[in-house]
Amino acid sequence: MKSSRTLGLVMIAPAAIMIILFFLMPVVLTAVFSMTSMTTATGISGGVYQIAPNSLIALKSALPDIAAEMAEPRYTIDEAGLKAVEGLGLTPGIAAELRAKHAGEVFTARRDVERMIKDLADRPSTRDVKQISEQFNRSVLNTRFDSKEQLFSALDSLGFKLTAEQKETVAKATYTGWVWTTDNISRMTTSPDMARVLLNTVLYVALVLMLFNVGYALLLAIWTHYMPPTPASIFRGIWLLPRITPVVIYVMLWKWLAWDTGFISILIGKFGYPPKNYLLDNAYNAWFFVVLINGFIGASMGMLVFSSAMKAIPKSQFYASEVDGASRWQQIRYIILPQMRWPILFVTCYQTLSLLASFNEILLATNGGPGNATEVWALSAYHTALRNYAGNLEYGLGAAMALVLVVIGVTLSLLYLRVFNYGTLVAKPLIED
Amino acid sequence: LAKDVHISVWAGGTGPNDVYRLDAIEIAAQQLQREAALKGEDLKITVEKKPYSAWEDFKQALTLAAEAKTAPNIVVSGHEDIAPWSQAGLIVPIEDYVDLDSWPLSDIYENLLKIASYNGTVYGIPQDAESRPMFFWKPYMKAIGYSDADLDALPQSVQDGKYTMKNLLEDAKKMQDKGLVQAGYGFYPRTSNGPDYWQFYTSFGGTMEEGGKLVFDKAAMTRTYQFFADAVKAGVTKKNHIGMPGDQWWKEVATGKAGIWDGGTWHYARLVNQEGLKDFFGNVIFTLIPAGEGGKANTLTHPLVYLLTAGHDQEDTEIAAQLVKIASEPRTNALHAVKSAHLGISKSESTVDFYAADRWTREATERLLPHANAMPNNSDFGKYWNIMWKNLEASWTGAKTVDAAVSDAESELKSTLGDKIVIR
Amino acid sequence: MRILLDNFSKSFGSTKVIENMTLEVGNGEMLALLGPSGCGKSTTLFSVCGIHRPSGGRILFGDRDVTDLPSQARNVGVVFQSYALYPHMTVTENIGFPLKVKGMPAAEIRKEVDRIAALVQIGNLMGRRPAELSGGQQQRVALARALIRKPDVLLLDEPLANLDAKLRLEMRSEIRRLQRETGITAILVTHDQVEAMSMCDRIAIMKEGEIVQIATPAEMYNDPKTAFVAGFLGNPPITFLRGVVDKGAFTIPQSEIRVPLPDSVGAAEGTKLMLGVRPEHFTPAGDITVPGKVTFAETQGRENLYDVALAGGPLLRSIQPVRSDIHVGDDVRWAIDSRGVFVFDENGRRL
Amino acid sequence: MRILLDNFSKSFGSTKVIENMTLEVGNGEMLALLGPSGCGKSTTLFSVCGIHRPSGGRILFGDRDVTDLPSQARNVGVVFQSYALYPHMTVTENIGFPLKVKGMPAAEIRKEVDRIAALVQIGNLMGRRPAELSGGQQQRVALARALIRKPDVLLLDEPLANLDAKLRLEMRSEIRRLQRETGITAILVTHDQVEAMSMCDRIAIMKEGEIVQIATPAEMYNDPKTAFVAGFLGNPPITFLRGVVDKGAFTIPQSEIRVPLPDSVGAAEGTKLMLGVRPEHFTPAGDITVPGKVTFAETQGRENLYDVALAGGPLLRSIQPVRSDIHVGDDVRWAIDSRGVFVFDENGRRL
Amino acid sequence: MAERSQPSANYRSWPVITALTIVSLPLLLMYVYLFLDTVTIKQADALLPSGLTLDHWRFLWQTTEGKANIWQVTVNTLLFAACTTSLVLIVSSMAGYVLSRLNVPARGFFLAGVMVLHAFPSVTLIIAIFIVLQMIGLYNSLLGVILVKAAIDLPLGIWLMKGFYDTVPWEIEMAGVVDGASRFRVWRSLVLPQVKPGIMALGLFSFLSGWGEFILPQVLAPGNQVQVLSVYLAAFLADDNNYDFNMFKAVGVFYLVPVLIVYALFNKYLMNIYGGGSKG
Ligand SMILES: Nc1ncnc2c1ncn2[C@@H]1O[C@H](COP(=O)(O)OP(=O)(O)OP(=O)(O)O)[C@@H](O)[C@H]1O
Ligand SMILES: Nc1ncnc2c1ncn2[C@@H]1O[C@H](COP(=O)(O)OP(=O)(O)OP(=O)(O)O)[C@@H](O)[C@H]1O
Ligand SMILES: [Mg+2]
Ligand SMILES: [Mg+2]
Repeated sequence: MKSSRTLGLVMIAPAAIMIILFFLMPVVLTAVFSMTSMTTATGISGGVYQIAPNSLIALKSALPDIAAEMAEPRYTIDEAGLKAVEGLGLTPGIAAELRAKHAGEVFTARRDVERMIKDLADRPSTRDVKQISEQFNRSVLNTRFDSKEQLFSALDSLGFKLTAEQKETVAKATYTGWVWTTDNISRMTTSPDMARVLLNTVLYVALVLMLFNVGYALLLAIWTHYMPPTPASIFRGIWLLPRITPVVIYVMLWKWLAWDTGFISILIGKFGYPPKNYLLDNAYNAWFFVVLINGFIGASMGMLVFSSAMKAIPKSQFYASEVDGASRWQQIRYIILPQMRWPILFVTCYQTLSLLASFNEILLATNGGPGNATEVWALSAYHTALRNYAGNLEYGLGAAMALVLVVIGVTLSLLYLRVFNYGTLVAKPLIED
Repeated sequence: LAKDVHISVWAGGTGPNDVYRLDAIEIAAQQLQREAALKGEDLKITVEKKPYSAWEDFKQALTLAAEAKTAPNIVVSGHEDIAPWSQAGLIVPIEDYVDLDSWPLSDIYENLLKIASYNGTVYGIPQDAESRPMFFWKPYMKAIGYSDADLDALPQSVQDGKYTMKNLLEDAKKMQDKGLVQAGYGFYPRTSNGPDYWQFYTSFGGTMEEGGKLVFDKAAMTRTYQFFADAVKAGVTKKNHIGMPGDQWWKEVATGKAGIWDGGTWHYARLVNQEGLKDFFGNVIFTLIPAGEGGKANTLTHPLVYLLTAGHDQEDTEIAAQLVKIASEPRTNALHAVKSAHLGISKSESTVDFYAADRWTREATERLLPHANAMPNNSDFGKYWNIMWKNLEASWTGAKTVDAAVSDAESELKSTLGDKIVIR
Repeated sequence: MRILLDNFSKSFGSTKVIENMTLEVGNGEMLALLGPSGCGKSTTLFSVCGIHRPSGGRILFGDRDVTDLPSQARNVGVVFQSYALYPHMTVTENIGFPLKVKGMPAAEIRKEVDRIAALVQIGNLMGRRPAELSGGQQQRVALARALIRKPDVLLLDEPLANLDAKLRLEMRSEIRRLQRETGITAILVTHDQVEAMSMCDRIAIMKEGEIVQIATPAEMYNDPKTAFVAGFLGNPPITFLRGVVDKGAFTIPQSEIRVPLPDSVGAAEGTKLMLGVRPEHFTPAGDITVPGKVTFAETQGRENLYDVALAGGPLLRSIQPVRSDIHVGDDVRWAIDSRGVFVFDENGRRL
Repeated sequence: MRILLDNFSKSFGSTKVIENMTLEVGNGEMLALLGPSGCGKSTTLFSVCGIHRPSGGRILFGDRDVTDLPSQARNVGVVFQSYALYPHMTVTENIGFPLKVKGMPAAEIRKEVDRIAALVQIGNLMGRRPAELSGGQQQRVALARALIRKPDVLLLDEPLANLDAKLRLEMRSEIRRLQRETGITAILVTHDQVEAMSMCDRIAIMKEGEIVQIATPAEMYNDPKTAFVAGFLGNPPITFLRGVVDKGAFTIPQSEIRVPLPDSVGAAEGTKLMLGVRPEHFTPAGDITVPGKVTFAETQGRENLYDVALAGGPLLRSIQPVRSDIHVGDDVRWAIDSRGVFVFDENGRRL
Repeated sequence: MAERSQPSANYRSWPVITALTIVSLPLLLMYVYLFLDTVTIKQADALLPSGLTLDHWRFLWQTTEGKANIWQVTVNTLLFAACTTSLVLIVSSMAGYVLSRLNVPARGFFLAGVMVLHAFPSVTLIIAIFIVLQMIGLYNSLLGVILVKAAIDLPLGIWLMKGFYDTVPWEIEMAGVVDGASRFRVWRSLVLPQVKPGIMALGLFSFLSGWGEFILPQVLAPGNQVQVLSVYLAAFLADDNNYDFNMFKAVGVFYLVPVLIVYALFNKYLMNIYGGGSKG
């Protein structure tokens, strides 16, 4: 008993580790992200506290006076600064000259103080100029503080007397990182575009699934079933091509077919029709091609499953029904189809999940266009979180959108396990050691 | 003591005409090595260059690389990325490393430097300037009744607000009606998302930002959306124009298949160098974007900037900053300006023979730059942009009515940006 | 209805399975096709029912040439080896299927099904599916389905192969009874000699696509034309001795065995021969005593089986009622019944 | 080596398969475990070889308690029903595998393999893979693999089930010969009575996890303890008549059949009984004449089989040497051999 | 399976062959032209080529500035696909065996878990995956994407392998145990060889899927040094400066040919993948 148990645990460990690392952790992280306001601008790893003109805009309405005061950049040539400059170990003349000529001066712009420093007799290098000017910086403007405490102590030392409440307001307004929020959910539920995308997704899954992954796949399987082996395997090979062709090329082939300069345009052009971008001509066309592009890939899996299921029907049943007088259609209707129930159910369940998560083909073919007409949920999540022209990657919202798919997927697959009577899939080991 | 420094530089939206964005850094490295040698330092700099042709891939790769602390030392990107990237701490202010008062930085146009700043801090050094004119195919304009003199005066009348968007659509229609161009080719705008579309918004009186806050001007946006919807309705622009293959667009524009189109100053380079439009000035006139209802003629400049990324060794970043600085020398920068037909970044650059002799850069600079706006540096601008574009596309293709598109945009902006955007 | 295979040939691609076979089955007759695996029995049957098309020759039902008729038009009933019931249909639906595809109204089908179900005695199982039936019940359903369309011809392809001994015994009589009752012409394909012998009017023994002998069971057992046929029938199987003709008798050189040959065997002196001795003809009761040593003995209940090695190596098998006095290693002097032996020439042709 | 199952029980989850079974197999003995499907034969075997762990009781090899020993440590050889040869290994590798896992040097393995291969006479097949072997050859490889580690115990789980009749006959003697030659203790699981009877020293008949009777084959055939055992052995099978005791004789009410009961059967007047009559004990030669009508007749080559329906319905089966004078429907007056009948009480217990 | 089946004589094959030929035409056309266009010259609006050329294949011997070198990319792709495949094979052949045959606690739970995991739209979890990779320092490395890709293929792999193991007769294992082999030994030298067709099928499946994978390397390994063909080709396509459709097609063919070869060699195993795994 013990030996097989230990062996089992050892042998399953690599799978468990990989799955935990690259599946479970990401799922958990996604769930976490979906509750945040994470974007490119907030960064992923967390933010800092930075009093900057931009953050002060928000603060202005709450604490107008304090905000105005904070907004004041100040470089003061004071004793503390001079001491610090002396400590830098530069040419001693610099500190001396500063003290002699400029003590007590106040500058509002960094460039001004630096110009002054550059005018010193011992002109420091640019790097030193920056270092020296920093010693006289007497404002918190644009300084990045890693924690609230550092921010408050800096503010304290500059003489800002803030109540605890005000401190919180300042901290909130100046934090650059992400915060916990449920906005993503409300944005998903209120956005009219999201509803549209959801509808697109349902349409996409339903159309591709019914027309191709099941319907056409069944047709292919039946057709090849009634063929001698050689043509059957040739046709199966042809219809497997879309699946084994790398998606980038596969989509390129469709573009070759459907673009303005593509085959259809040229062919029809011979009959005097102007060329047209059939792929993106209008929403209907785009849908037509999106369904076709995905359908041609999807059909092959169903075809294989159905073909092998048909092969598993004993030949004698076909013979028997022929002898019993059944026509081809009657054979399909009464013998084949009734026995395809499980394969059809299997393909339906499996492919629903695959389709829900798939967006590669759409991304490469229409990129959701025209006018977002073919944008599906997974693609939209990808666009939101990882890829858009403005470079505004909204990780939080994207994660929330991904989570929706996860929830749908898990629900469906639990249903699926039920339908397939999960219990029967785990047989008891027969060797009891 | 030999010192090996490895500097990597990535550039977005970079085609074969834009190689000097990267090469300039290499040239600068040569220069810096020599300077170091004179100072007795044995400095060896290797520059690793990576151009990205598409913005989407570039921004995705860069953002993730920066989060992973494996970003390149120098990045060439649009200035509008400064806001979010600096807030996230992905980039460091370049002014911490260079002396802006020294040559050649001191010579860079002040307004460009401003565009490269955020929070009062200069984050990047402008790499180029440009602007985005409206182009007209001269022969067709003549064919619909413009005389040579009319055409010579067109830029001015656009600038004065006499020739407006309305006229533009009418002319496009005329070209089609006369059979000069095919249906949908009268007005043949950019095929994909881009800053261009903001200049239509400003042309119709829209404001992007005010006092540090984003602004969504419903009326102006409605007019903007409506303009494209009208163009589609009138048949002068194709409904499925967006998303069409870029190469095809270029070819058609270069060969006079289109009547009027908008583009960037750098289009000149591509049209002439790659697409074979030999007699550019004989065939094309360019103007500001004409005024729309409620606005005035304008153009948008979208300078790319050299940025320094965070998370590197301090010394390396300093060297990277030096390289950026050297690359901004007028002669070096002019290589890029001329090759890619971008505009120069500094006053002295226009005195470089090589640059000044170029008719295109000269004319474009004079005619366009004075009227150029720029997109705001605001960390939330990206969200605004995505929403604006999504709904423009929807109303353009007829997926939504113009009103619905505007109100969808409004409600999404509200729920996304809250009080960070002023809606009016 | 008479079935005539006239010069029938069948090949699959380049594999010739059957060449120029002629076979006639009389009206109401039940014929067994018997032969080793792969000899072409199923192929013949499938050609008769139209699943395979002959590559040459004709197939006639009565006087009608059905060679190019599809199965659907031939009106044959077939019981397949595995019964080929439709697993997703109930017994009723299975049996009614041939009528359903004809488009007969449901009520009539139901009546017909009930009638035929009563005939095969499965009236109480009508709602079940094949998986819920025992082998024997399945077989009866298959039979009912084959019979319901009142076929001209009934074809049975090893219908009992999957049954255990007891059930097989019962089924044999059942099929025969039904075939007799309906007066149908039938062909039974089997590889089980007992089945063929016990059920059919005549047996055709096939070998490599050819019919070797066709005769009644008794004739076949008692008068095999070849050593192959003789070896094929009989359980335990016949044993063969090899020898030569020596003065009108079969002898094995260097041994004392001499079996006088009947006059009908006109074999020249010195001809090489094979002598077939069935186990029941090598017992203590025979007339030609042959000494040997028992090398194997086993009880089969009411009978014992012995292998006896003769001097010089050849082996004879003997079956006898149970006795407990003989053990492996014993020397015995049992005798061949000279009237029961078959004489074959070197190539197995009966003399 | 003696095998002792001492009070052995086995259940799977809540299914009790075997309860408190005690079984001893003597050193060098070959015991057949015979019983209907699902009665627990394989379970018993798998427990002996250690694949299943007993839920209760002990298993002893000789005097060593092996109950908790894993298979690997038990030194048993098993021939599985499907032989379970390793399909990816050659014959040599298959046979050598048990030695290889022991870490024996290759040269030695080779020698051992050659020796054992010669024993089972497959020396010429050593380079082939199982798929290239006939059933009989496979079986010999399986046997060789089981024997090579010189096991204390040889277990055979329906080793002949997949073979055709002719091959089966050959294999039976082969296995027995080898078992005798190696002097190993063996258990043969089978559902084929002929196999059990012909090969083994003793037979244990199981029913629903219990051993019903254990005896030598002849004893078992001639002296079955229950109707179940009697019905299980014998081909064609025994037939039973149901009746009552009437004046010291077995009678079927409303019929003239009267079979006097031996004195040993002390059954009270009126007790319900079953009378078992084997087919060979209902022939023209018996002593108690019983009239009836032939309902089924079939030739099995050298013998004929008849079903005779007696007045009132009950059926007797008869087997006789071939004769051609009796046909279905004939009235016959054959007789039961009263010395050959078995008397059972209502519940099937032999009286 | 071995039985070479012929359709019965009662239905004609030509109607189905004709029908299928017609619907297969678009697909055939696309692929025929894919190959044709890479070696021919064709006028923009012509349907048939007018001459032969190898010019479209120039990417093989010249590297565009800033683009990765095609051979380096090919090696990367090969490495990526091969490593993913090996990893998937090794890990899932072990885990599948445990789930099919060994007595481990929570076996049923793990199996159901694997099934549910399959439903996860892993590509949409990519940001989180990125974070994990970054945490373990494997962002923008081939190893990182290999691990992720393998992990994503694992549920299917485990499920399939379990299905294949389920079809191995217990007797073989029992025989092994009785012959004195440890359970590990039994797995390694007796059971594993039995599921070779399954391993081949899964291997082929994994290899094809790895070879074609796009999003994962695109997001997780965009660097030139670690670029794979899909990303290379996509970037090629996205770049409208060097627009040469026939060259894309040549790159495409270059990319496709290994797949076709692998497919041609091993396709008979692919039919197994559904036979062994997806019971139901
Ligand atoms: N579709 C086919 N294609 C090619 N060869 C075939 C085909 N069907 C049968 N054969 C070959 O024809 C021969 C006869 O086959 P058939 O099925 O008629 O044998 P059989 O006598 O029924 O044997 P069995 O007793 O094993 O069923 C065999 O050698 C077989 O391999
Ligand atoms: N692993 C198991 N789990 C549950 N029940 C089992 C298991 N193995 C066997 N059984 C049950 O135990 C009983 C005996 O099974 P066993 O295999 O020993 O029968 P058998 O006598 O060998 O039958 P057969 O002749 O059909 O092989 C059967 O009812 C079977 O269903
Ligand atoms: Mg057959
Ligand atoms: Mg068993």
